[in-house]
Amino acid sequence: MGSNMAEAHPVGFQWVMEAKARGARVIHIDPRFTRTSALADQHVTLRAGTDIAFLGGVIHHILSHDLDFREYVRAYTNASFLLSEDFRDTEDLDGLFSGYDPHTASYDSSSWAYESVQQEEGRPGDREKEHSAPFKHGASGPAVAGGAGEIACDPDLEHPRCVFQVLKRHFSRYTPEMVERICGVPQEAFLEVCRAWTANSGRERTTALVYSVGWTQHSVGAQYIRAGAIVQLLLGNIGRPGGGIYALRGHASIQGSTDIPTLYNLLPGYLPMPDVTHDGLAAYLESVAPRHEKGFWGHADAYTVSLLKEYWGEAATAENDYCFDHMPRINGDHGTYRTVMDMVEGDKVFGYFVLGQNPAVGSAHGRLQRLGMANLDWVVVRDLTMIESATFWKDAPEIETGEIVTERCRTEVFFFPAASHVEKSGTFTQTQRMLQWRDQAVEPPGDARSELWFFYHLGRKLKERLAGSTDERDRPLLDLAWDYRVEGDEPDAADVLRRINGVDLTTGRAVDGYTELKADGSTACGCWIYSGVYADEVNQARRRKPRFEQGPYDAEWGWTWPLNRRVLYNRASADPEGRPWSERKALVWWDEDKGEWTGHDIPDFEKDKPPSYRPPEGASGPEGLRGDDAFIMMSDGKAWLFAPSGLLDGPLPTHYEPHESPARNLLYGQQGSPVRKVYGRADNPSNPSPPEAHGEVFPYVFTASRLTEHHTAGGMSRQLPYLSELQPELTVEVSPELAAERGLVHLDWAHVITSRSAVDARVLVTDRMAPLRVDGRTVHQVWMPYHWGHTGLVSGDVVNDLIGVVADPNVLIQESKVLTCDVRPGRRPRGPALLEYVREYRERAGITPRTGTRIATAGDDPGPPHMEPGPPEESP
Amino acid sequence: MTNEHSLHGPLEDPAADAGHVGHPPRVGFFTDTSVCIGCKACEVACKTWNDVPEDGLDLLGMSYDNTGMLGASSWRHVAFVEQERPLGRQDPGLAALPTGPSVTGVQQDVVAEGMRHAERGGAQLGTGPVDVGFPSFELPGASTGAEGRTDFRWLMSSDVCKHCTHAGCLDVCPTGALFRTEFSTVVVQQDICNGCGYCVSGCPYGVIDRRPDDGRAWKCTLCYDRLRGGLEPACAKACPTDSIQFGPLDELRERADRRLEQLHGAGVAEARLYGRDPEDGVGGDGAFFLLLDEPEVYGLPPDPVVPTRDLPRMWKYAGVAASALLAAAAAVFVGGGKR
Amino acid sequence: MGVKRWLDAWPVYRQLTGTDPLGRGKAAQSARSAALTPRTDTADRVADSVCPFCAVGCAQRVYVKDEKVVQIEGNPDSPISRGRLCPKGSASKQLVTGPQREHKVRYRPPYATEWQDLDLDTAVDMVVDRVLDARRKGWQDTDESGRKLRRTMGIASLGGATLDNEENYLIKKLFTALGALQVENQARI
Amino acid sequence: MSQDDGTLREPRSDAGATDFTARVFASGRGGDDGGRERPVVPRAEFRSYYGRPVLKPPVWNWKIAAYLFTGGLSAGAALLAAGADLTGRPVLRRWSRTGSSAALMASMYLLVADLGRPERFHHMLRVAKPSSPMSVGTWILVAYGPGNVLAAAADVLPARVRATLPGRLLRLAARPAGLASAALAPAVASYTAVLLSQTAVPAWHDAHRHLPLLFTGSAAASGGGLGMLVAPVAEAAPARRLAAAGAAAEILTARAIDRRPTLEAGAYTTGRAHRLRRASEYLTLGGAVAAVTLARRSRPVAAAAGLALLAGSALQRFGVFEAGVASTRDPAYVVVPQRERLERRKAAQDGHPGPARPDGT
Repeated sequence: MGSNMAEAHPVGFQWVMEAKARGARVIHIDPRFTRTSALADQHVTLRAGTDIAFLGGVIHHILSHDLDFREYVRAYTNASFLLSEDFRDTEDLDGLFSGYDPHTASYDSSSWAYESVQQEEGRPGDREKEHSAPFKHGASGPAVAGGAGEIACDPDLEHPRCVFQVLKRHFSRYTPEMVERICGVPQEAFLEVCRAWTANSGRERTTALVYSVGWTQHSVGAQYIRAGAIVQLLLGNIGRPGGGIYALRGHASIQGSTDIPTLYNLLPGYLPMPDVTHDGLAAYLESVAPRHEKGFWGHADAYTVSLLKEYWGEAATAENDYCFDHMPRINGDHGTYRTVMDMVEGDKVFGYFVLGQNPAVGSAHGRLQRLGMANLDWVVVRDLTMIESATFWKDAPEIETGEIVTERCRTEVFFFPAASHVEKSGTFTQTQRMLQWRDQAVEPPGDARSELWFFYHLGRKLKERLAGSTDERDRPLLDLAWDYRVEGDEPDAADVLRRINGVDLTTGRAVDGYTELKADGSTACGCWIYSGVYADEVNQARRRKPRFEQGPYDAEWGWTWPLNRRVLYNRASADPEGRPWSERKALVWWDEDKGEWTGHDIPDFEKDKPPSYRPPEGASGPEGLRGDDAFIMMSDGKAWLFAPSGLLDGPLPTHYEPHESPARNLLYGQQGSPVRKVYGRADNPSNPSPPEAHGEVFPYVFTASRLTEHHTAGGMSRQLPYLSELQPELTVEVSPELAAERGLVHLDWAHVITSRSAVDARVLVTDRMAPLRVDGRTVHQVWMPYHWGHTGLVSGDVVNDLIGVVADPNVLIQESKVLTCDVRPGRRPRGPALLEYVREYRERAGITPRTGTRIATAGDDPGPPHMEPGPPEESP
Repeated sequence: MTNEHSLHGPLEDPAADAGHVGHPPRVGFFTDTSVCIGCKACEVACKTWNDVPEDGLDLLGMSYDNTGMLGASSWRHVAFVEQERPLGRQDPGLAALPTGPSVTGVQQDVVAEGMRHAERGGAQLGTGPVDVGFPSFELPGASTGAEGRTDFRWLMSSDVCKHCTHAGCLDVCPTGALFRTEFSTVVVQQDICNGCGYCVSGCPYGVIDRRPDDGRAWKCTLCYDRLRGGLEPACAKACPTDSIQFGPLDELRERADRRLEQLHGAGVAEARLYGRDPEDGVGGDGAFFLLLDEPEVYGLPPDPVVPTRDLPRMWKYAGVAASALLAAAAAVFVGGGKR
Repeated sequence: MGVKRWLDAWPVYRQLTGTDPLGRGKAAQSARSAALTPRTDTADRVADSVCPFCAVGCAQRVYVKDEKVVQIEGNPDSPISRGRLCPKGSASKQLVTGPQREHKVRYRPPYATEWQDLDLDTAVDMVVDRVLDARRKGWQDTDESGRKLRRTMGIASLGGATLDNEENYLIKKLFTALGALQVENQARI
Repeated sequence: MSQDDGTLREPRSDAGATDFTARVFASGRGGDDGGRERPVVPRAEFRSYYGRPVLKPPVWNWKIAAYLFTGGLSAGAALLAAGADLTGRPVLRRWSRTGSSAALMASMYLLVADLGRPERFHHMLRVAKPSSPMSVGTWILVAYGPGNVLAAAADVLPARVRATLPGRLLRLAARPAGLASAALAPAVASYTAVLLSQTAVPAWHDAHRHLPLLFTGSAAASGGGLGMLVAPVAEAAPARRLAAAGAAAEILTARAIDRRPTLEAGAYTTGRAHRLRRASEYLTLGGAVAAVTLARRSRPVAAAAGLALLAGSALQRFGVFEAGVASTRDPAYVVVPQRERLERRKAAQDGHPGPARPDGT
């Protein structure tokens, strides 16, 4: 679901085909029939943006037919834990959970806690939503204060306030009929999926779930994944061979750039970026790893201090909190869309580095991106080729409309040619967390240089320039440990990787894993989860032992974090006593004779902790984990069916309509996510959705994604003849029925319109697109690939111009997988007429900057529209 | 070295028939289209290895196929066919949806209409740019009120030179540029070819073509250079799902038979092998296929025959005609006296 | 002897004297064909690499001859990809060696209508100046309630998903030391 | 050609499908027709890949069609020259020899110029391939050419060279050379038919029985026509007879091609091929009738008839060439006959009489 694996990850799809050849059943649930569907056993056509309703239906099916893997659920999830009496579900509040404040459009999550746990005092207020969730919690360590202690539970799962029963009630109305009415999926097709999924899960069988950005790019994206996780946990498909949830990521090292983040809210290893409330290391650590919680976040002090030692070296001492105060503090949303809006507004952002990325084409609301860049002092673009983000000042579409005038555009642009992947060494982290080292093959041509070269020398020159400065604000730079080994003038990536791995400062040797890290300043480590990649002073990511020469888990090819474990939480592949659930599905198990965990994979558990282990009173951190607490990163050792904290939009996934939807939410009065992040501003208008009027102006559901033959914004594919000839033009795919309704002709021109812009494309009328019946009404969906821009061998309009910015509050990822649109035959107007054309559409739909910003639609108090500060109410 | 089946019919060992002594086993491709995901890696891997030029940036509207045909500059071509038909027991998810009639036929008609007016009827595809243009007339049946569609399947298939046992192109080549290699494959030697163009018309599959700017004929070499180095051809190596399988032909045939049986067992009754049969008109293909519909649906001839099959007969007719000419010439002087 | 060699080079002669009377195989083989080898055989070295497109992480082998990349193809040893590549991965050689690559630093001054050339070192120095300037202009010591911010909002960065871990590490580290927060990449897009 | 819709359908899961993927239309398939007329009468329905050709149309251009003519002309004239030589018709001999040689030179030019790599024309001499009519033809021309040119050279020698020793030797060799050339001329005239037939081009291959006679007839008609054009009436009787006989063979064979009950015959009877060949028939018939009537007396009529025969022969060659090209552009010519053949074979296997192939192949 939410993934077009055959097209976006063709080589990975070989394993799906291999599984199919061995008898696996492949089901593809997607708004359109893709190359993945063509090879699947079953394709389910679903309305974009309704996956939670579908998955909720599956959960309902499982629970109402007692099809869950009960022993697994009881042992490894929090199903039995009792919730606080203060908790109110969406069933009680018409789509809202307890703690909602319509004025700030945010939740006070204190009522979502377990019964016996005293939650920290409520943290209401708008600021909460201003933060990306991992800011608080890293990847998997949201706090349950006292998680290490006993939590009230009902092992029979019958207490009305136990998570299991709460879950059952929460999804009680997600019936097959409701799924059909919301998703447009006929009941029989839905039930077929339920039957296949449940029949192929349990002791003897497992089912894998694959998703990609078809799930993440939604205003409720995090909850999509939660819903998938709940299904997989109920069916016992996590931590087991053939099970799991696969997030297929789209870029060579996008996993790496999240692990070692170039993200504002994270430090390496999912440690949060310090927040304005952290006025010292102790306060920071208390929020990252509160005492009395279980799990490996308990050692966050060691990870953090080691990172600070790597950053500031000698200068970081116990006395100065290891230079903790050298770090800048966040206090709100500093995500890329916020930043771009600040660029447009002017006088906030002055310079912009664009590194191997093409926001003028590849980011949502391309217009905003280009207008933002045209309003800066300077932009540095580093790429292999001349991309749209470097040439906006002379050939952006806004030149044609008159919004950017080259002679009046002040932005100074530096284009630096970048080294390609064969012209530098280093590691990529692929989608299953595996680091693979690349050897340099040749020297980069001309002025082309690696990012490593560029930033190393930029840093070096900055330090030289500021040498002798006494300004306190320059201290962090001057103290910065920047002494990486350099060969010629190229920094040695292996040395950087070794420092990321971590070094024991007392011996000077690389550490073998994060368990060796210390909080006393005696170790330095750039990213604790990568610790072990340089174990034994060997670059483990460079290992290339042929697959023919090793076992099924290929432990000696590359290196996977954490500690080369290939299947996360694989302790759950054995029962609480440490025996495999079945011989067929054995992965790791407890070897009583040797007194250790063993198996095909490296156990994701303390090697010598027996299944029967029970922690002593008061133990916390790793020591607090029981021998059957398989989920070792969780603060209570259990997988969370119900998330008592950590999410800003509710403890359970709930079906909300997308921000732009043709349909009213059939389940609740609350239409969309009540805490979604809207940016109500004149240059970011929304199409109206029920209960707002005039949705009929944009009657169709729009979704966009990739083609096999191109790569994202096209910088690495539209310039290549061999790829461009395979998909030479931007197209829009429509169903025969929509083609008839709008008079669209195969191969002729059409244009797609939203309140943001209109784009041209050639029409592909195809049976692969089909209309849906949603609550008695026919709904058409429209699809476009988004790879085109105005430069390259093949060019076309920028599809991202159609998309506005609305985000998931947890992660601030935009909702670009579903919006509404109109489609018309013929080409769009050009030049200034385009602006006028789109304006007329807005007028017809009654759109103002307020449209879509009054997000609370349940209850008596709708709250105010959530507008951006700034000049009010003018049409862009 | 020649035998009665040198020109047509089943031939056990084409390489030996072509004078190779102590040669390696015959190799080829088995393309199992039932697992093709239409990614076109074969097309790109082939072009990358063989330095084949780009051959046109035209949108064709043949579903996702913008290559269109094999040709001098497309040695692998992935066909895409959208059909209102079921595929085995696959559920295309259309049941109970508010669908109208299918457009698969309309899609075909629109492109076919463009083809009619394109260079060489569209056969320039694969060799050079072909502009199908924009639809020029009202489309038939675009919205006739027929029943709603419930069946759909999307077929993909990677086509390639068949490396026939009896190769029309090779037989007619007057320079010996085309020759049968020790692997029993058929290869154009670019140092020899003088671009006479005969092979283009000799091929019953429409595979080989002449590059306009270069003047020589080009087609798949089954990566002759790689084979000589013990490597697998580039397309087969790249193919993500092993739809393209490379190996000794005997093994491939066995594998294909097993796969066919498996698919039939799984309810895919429409699966069939194409080019597998040594008794067929070209003596069996070195590159053969498992298809899910009739060959012509993929643009393949349903029953190709090597033109050489009729060669002795054709020379016989020519001999008769030549004799008649000679006789007539003699007669006109002998008869009738000197006037 | 010369005549013999000349005759031997004539396929018709080989047809008459050899195993291939019909001239469709052995006899017709050219000298070039008889000596053909894959270009990977003559590469000076092979570098182990990884495909730069999506996140599957397919292993590549990069063949280099005379300091030029002559071929990039899958590495069959890989347990992830088994030597296979998709169309994008198969186009890696074109990505790396194609004429679309920019080899020179380009500079566009404010209000200019065309690119200019710029020396790499000078360009980096100019960026240093601008970083310091933007950092100063966007500097914030504290928030409205006096809590420590010690940051600059004047500099933003976007990118990382296509870069190496080591590169991302230096980028984050350097920007953090500069007080620049708005470091983002594709993971949030 | 009427084909029941059902017979082309395949069994299996396709029953009831309506996705015929291309349609054959009664006329107007020629790409040169320019106009985008709407297809009219559906003649047969069959399945194809987006109506795209299955085969590659020949890459040969007009030069090859022209060579078919010049080669035939050279052969016909060479025969006439030899006869004239033996029967003492000096004018007919001289101009036939010269004409034959000139046509041969033109042929050489046309053949080489049509190559993609003309500078490699000599690669044709690398091999001698019995399976390749072009290779066979090359060697025929190699044998045919020298004698032909030698004989012609002897006839056009300037007077002062005639007297020299080489000149005398040349004149001595002229007759044997001319006779050798004439002996090979029928092969020159007929091998081109095999050249075209041994292709996958449906119209050419399907006509492989008829093309040789068509081509030799056409060669005779053009050779005779040339004789009528260049020789005085008194010497031209054999030329007229050859022309008449050749024209008769050409016209009758052409008609036979058109009347074949196969789909491929349609390539000859429609479009541009049809128009060219109809004009050819008029010219050839006119020339032949004149040859046996007025041309016996009137030199101008003889010359005009000779020109008509030459033109008729040329147009016939262009017509045949065009028919072949047209039959590759339309997938129907490939798919329908092959599909029928399969159906017949299947029916035979199943023991049912299938739809019979009218021509019995």
